[in-house]
Amino acid sequence: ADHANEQLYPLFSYRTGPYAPAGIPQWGGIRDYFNYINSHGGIDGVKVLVQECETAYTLERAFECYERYKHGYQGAQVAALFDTSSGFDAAISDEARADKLPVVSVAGGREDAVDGAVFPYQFPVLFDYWTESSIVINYIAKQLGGLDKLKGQKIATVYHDSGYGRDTIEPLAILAKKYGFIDIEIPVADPGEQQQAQWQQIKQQGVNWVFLRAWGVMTPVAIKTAARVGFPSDHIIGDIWSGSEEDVKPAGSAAIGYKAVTVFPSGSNFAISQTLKKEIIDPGKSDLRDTSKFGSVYYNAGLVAAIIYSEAIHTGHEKFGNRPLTPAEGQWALEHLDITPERVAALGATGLLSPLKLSPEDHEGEPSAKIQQWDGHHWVVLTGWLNGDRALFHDAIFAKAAAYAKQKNLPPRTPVTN
Amino acid sequence: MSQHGTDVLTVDNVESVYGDSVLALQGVSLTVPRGSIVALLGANGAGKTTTLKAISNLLGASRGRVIRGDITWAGQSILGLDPARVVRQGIVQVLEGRHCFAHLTVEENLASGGFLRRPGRQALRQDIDRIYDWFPRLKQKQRTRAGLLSGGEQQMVAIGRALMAKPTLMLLDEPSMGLAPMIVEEIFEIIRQLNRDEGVTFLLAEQNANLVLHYADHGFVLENGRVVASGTAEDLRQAQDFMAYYFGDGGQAAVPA
Amino acid sequence: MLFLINIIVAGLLSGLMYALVAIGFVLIYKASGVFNFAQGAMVLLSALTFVTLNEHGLPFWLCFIITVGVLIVAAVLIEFLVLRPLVNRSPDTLFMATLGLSFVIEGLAQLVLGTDVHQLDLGIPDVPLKLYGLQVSDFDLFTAVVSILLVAVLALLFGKTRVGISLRAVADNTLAAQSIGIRLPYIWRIVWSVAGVVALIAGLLWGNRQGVQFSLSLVVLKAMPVLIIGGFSSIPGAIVGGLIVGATENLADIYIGPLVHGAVSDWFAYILATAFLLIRPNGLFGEKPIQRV
Amino acid sequence: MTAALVVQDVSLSFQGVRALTSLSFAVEQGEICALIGPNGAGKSSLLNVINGVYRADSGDIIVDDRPFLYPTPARAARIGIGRTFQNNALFRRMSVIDNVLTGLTRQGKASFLELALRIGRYSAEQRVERAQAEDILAFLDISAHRDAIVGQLPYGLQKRVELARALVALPKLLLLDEPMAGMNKNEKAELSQFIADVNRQLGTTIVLIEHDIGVVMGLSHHVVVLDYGRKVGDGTPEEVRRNPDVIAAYLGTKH
Amino acid sequence: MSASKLAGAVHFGATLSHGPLLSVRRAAILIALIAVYGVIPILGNDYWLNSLIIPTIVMGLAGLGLNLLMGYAGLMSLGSAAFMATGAFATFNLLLRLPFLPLPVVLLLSGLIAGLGGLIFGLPSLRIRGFYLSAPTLGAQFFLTWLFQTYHWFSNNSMSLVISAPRLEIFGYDLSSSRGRYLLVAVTAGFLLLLAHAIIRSRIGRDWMAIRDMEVAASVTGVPIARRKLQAYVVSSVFLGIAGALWAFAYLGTADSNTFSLDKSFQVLFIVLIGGSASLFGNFIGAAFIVLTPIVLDILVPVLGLDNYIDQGSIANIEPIIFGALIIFLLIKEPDGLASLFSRTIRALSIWPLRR
Ligand SMILES: Nc1ncnc2c1ncn2[C@@H]1O[C@H](COP(=O)(O)OP(=O)(O)OP(=O)(O)O)[C@@H](O)[C@H]1O
Ligand SMILES: Nc1ncnc2c1ncn2[C@@H]1O[C@H](COP(=O)(O)OP(=O)(O)OP(=O)(O)O)[C@@H](O)[C@H]1O
Ligand SMILES: [Mg+2]
Ligand SMILES: [Mg+2]
Repeated sequence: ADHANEQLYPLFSYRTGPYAPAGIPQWGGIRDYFNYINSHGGIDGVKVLVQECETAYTLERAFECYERYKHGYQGAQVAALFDTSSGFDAAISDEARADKLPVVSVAGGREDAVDGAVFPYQFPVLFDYWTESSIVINYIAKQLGGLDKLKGQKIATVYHDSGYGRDTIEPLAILAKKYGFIDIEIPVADPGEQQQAQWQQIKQQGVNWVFLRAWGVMTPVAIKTAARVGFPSDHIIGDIWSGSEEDVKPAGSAAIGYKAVTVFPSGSNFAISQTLKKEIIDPGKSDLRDTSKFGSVYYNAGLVAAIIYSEAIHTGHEKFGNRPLTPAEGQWALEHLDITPERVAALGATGLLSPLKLSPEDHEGEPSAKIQQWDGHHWVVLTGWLNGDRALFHDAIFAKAAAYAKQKNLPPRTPVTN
Repeated sequence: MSQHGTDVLTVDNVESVYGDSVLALQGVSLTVPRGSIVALLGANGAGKTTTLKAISNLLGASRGRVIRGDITWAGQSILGLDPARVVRQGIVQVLEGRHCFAHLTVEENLASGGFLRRPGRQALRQDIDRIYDWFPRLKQKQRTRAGLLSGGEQQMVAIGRALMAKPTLMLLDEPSMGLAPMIVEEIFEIIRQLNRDEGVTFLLAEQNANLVLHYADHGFVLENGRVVASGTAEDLRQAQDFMAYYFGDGGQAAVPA
Repeated sequence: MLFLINIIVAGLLSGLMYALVAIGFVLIYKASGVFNFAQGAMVLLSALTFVTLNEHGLPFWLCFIITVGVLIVAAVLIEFLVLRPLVNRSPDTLFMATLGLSFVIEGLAQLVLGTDVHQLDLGIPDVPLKLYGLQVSDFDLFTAVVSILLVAVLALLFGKTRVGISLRAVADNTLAAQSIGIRLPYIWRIVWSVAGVVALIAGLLWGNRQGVQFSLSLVVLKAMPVLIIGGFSSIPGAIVGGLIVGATENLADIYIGPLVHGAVSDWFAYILATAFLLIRPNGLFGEKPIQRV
Repeated sequence: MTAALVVQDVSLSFQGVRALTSLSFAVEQGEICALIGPNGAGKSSLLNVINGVYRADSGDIIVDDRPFLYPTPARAARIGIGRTFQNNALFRRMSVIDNVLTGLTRQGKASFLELALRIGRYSAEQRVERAQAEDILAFLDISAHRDAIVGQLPYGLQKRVELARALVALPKLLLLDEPMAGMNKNEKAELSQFIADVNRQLGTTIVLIEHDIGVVMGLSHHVVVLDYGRKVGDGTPEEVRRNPDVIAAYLGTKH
Repeated sequence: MSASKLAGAVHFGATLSHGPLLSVRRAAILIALIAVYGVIPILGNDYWLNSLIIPTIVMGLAGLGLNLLMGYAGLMSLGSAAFMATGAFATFNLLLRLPFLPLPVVLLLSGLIAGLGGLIFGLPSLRIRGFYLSAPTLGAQFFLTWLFQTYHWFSNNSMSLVISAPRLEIFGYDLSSSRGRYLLVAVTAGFLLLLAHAIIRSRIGRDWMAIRDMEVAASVTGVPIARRKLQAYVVSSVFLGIAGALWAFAYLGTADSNTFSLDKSFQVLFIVLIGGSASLFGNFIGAAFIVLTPIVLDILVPVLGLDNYIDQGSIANIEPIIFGALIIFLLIKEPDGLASLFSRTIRALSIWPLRR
């Protein structure tokens, strides 16, 4: 029990395989931030102990990591688990419920888990794909000069044919019905290394806008193929997992003008980034082997996760005192997390992190994102924080949660004590 | 034993096992003098094949290995040498049971035997034609893939292919198996001819004791992985009781009179 | 109509890209009767090596030569450490060994060269030339020429030549090949080296399209049905198989996909390959197994 | 006596190359018929036609006075044709006893479930099969090797195992392709004795390919000689031996 | 020698003396039984049961399923995971839609449904041989996982396409604790092992091996080739299906079709070859190797303090290198699989007291 005074942060990483390029900068962001926090005494004096566990992005190994660390490590307790893959997030649901361990998924969890009454231990914070659809449609409308201009527009969604990719079929159908645009859904089989047919189809059908919900190689291939068939890159709007440097670089100049949704704007000019640069990166204490990744989209994604975690622990400290928190305390803290715009500013994360307020009923907070554009070297943020039409989906999502509760025969949640 | 001049091949007290358990050779020693024809006799399972494979170092394929003893060729140990190196030293084995390259044509099979010497096109052609002269049956089948041939034809291919390598020492494992009497005779005549005209040395494992002793200079009899008798072919042939006991050949020659 | 033709042409062209990967498999299959799963890892390794060197500012040709050197070293090591100890073992075992090998190569490649995504620009324009409305680019033409050249050269090299015959002899009956002095290590080193070069070419072309990253090693899965349709042992078969898979897969995605609510190309090629096999159990050009009794 | 096997006008060719040309002969019930001829004459091909491994281009096979239509190996096995092969066709990785038991497979009646759950007819059947297999092993004197892996036996013993596998189901017609290749005189004599015993005591009709003319003379009642796919001789061993065509084509002038 | 011997049957067999070997083997089996059903459930803690033992047994079962097909019948398959997925999704839907069925019945039915899948994808094996069989089996792999993913009915319209076990109980007894799940897995494995043993020792198993060793000879001998091949696919898929159901619900507690990817099929294949082709028990040794090696490597790193010397990224990539190298090493050193190492050890133990 030599770590009894520390708070355990189990990091289920993947540093090998096809997911590694997306993972490594994230772990850099997370580790660097905690490194920085710890060098200042920790979160309110409680140091964060990061234990990394390689999952190679497989479910089984993530499960093993979960079993290994769910009860803590050498005395250090887990207050909340920030998971790193949406598959695992969904899969661990039942066990986490049984273990009463809060599981946080930053911008990638299951939608119905926003209902804290049905999913007391799951926190799909910050963002979801349903809202994303709405943000994208709103953005297109703005380019056209108003939501009424959407009528008759052909908007194609080119999606990775997987659970993740298909997630937006339903909200887009709702949106299409509401605004009268023509919703064209085009699947691409994994891994998506060859899309000529799909893009020729897009061209032939006279599509106006493309919402690209790709993953991995599918993104650069899509961008390149679009250029081949002569579809304008600035009329493609990528999903948050299609909007990193790793996604566009292989596409070369074809990617110039390409746009994407982002919850983790890239850049190193945020105040916190500057601090990290001075204290961690420049002295060579960074986890990044290649520090050019500093300030990249994925690095900042890690940073955002680490900030949210620290803030949650901080929230808990205010109630329970400055000591490592238990899972139950972690859950309380998360449900009372409120990162106000002032707090964001105080953290030096203005522009990087959108304000976030959770409650026992709402485990997501107000989802928001920015649209960014690739200029050939950098992502340029085009907008401020955009909010989608979350109310439009509220009923559909909560109905799903209710159906889940019914199927699983879950008792209604006992009110959260304050 | 070396009344024939320089000993060329010596197998010295070789023990070998298959897997980790089966002790197939329990100390076999024999000598094959240069320019001679030596017969290796013995019942099923006596260890003839194992002995030949130990020499050509092809035991590995059936998970066998030599655990003791030494094998030398022209004074140098060839034990454990890469099989291709052994062949390079002029030792070529015809495997028991017609190991042809099934998907290659008869002609390709024969040609592959000659590659080792890197002959020119012309020379290769000549060598192949010589094999066809010996086995006219193969000429008719030159474009047939060897796997489709009859058993005896495959045996001819295997022997012909080994001859293509122009070995100085040839190890033949049951060459007569599956061959019609006329061809058997033919093969032994070829052996005699090569031995006489080109000085090729032969070590033959053969069931037909009478036949082989008719052509051989010397014989070794194996039983249970041991040499139980050896001597000149003449002596062995004369030892009628012995022959009857081991081979059921009461001395009277069945084939070639 | 033009749309349909364009779809088919696009399919045929991507089929050639699959064929490039498939050829690598054929070579090793021809020489050992084994399906070499590590070919995908070799594609990754070669492209990564090349692009890393290139990013360090080395000229194209030098990168190419050094990478080929690396691949030859890899071939020698593989022969020595894996193939030689496994000589005369069943094809299943060797197949598993190549799977193990793919772990090792992928791990090594990522360990030494990193897991980053790289851009690879061969500098060949990929803008359609609009020949009679056909969507064909310089890059497509280049790919087509390269794959056809490669097939021609390899078919000649491994056809009726001595190396070619020895190769097939080894695959047919390793023991007999040893008995007539064919040097297995030599044959294997040559074949694996050539397969490495083929992997490099495939890696460069694929890398140009999708960037150089781990997923390159997954093109194996696309090459597999190509290989099966063409027949494991036929170099021209790889091209024909590639063309068939490429063309039909695209059509299937567009015309069958909507009927079944999804993209079908991840399994379509395999079902197609199975259908082909039912008619020709050894692929279009594969060698018939011979078993006489 | 009725004919156990009639081969009627059978022709077979491979990609235009004739392996058998209008071949006809009959084997009487209870006879041992030897097939001889030079290498590649078509002997093994003929056996392959008789038990359905090859399909003849034309001609008929008549077994027990009934035409054997659409022959396949499975059907041949069912009507009681047993067979050994020239290139040992044993199940190399199985034990001797399992190889022999496989020879009995088609007589089994117990269903899959009975076997998997070891119920019903399982144990009775098991007992009978074992007994039959053990008998045949004892008969061929290979009981000592019953648990050995066949692929590791010396060639000669493998031949015997193969014979055991073919014999165990007590076929009416037994086709043997060079069963004595690779054996020495003693062993050949012993095996000849077995074959003669089987023929005499079980009444099995036997067609046998053999290159050792001594064995053929001693064992067979009837000899058919093939050359280039044609019949060049047919008669008693003595008749055949004196036939000049046979001498020229096969035996060589020294005989 | 004469045929009269045929009448007076001479029986060997039991008289052949493997006396000491047998008794040692018996003792080993007895010890294993006690350990599996007595000691482990009592002593094993949650981590051991959940993360190490349960997955080992379940993967061992999957290996057993493939081994029946590949090791015994000699038929290649690269699509094992697809049949595991079939079993998993079948179990899910049966439990969900036919709630009155008891768990053992559900498992059996799921196995049979997977078996049906095996039958369909096994049909091409009547014409296709060798490595070409990778086409239909990979077809199964990709098609079936695609099917379960694309048609949401299979996952009861769950949003994430991840399904979770509706209930895990047997006759009112809750099995959802790690001990309960362990017992479910261990008992099922015990039954299936017995079944497999019976099958391979019967005519069926012999016929499979005959087909594997030489198909032509088998058909001449009278083996019904087509029926036996299809039976092999069915039996193998039944085993795989049950293993898949256990994997999903007794181990992970959930399933999504990504769990049953091609990688999983390859893992099953590794288990067969590393454990020992044509062996029953070897599958569990192979499974232990496959399941435990990555974990052991991962745990060893901090224990040995290696993380102070090498960065995490390198460690993550060294692990597959070691894993791959170990596989190659085992293939070279243990051609018959770890099972033969194991039985050699037992044999050594059994003659050891006699040696003095
Ligand atoms: N692969 C193998 N594994 C185990 N034992 C083997 C193997 N091959 C041969 N043996 C054993 O080695 C011994 C010698 O066999 P070998 O093949 O050398 O005999 P042989 O004299 O050539 O017999 P034959 O005349 O039948 O060919 C035999 O007892 C045999 O059982
Ligand atoms: N499947 C096949 N394809 C092509 N040719 C074949 C095939 N089977 C046999 N042959 C040819 O038919 C001829 C007769 O072969 P067969 O095996 O019947 O001869 P055999 O009389 O048994 O000779 P041996 O005594 O050498 O065994 C041979 O020339 C052989 O090449
Ligand atoms: Mg021998
Ligand atoms: Mg023959």
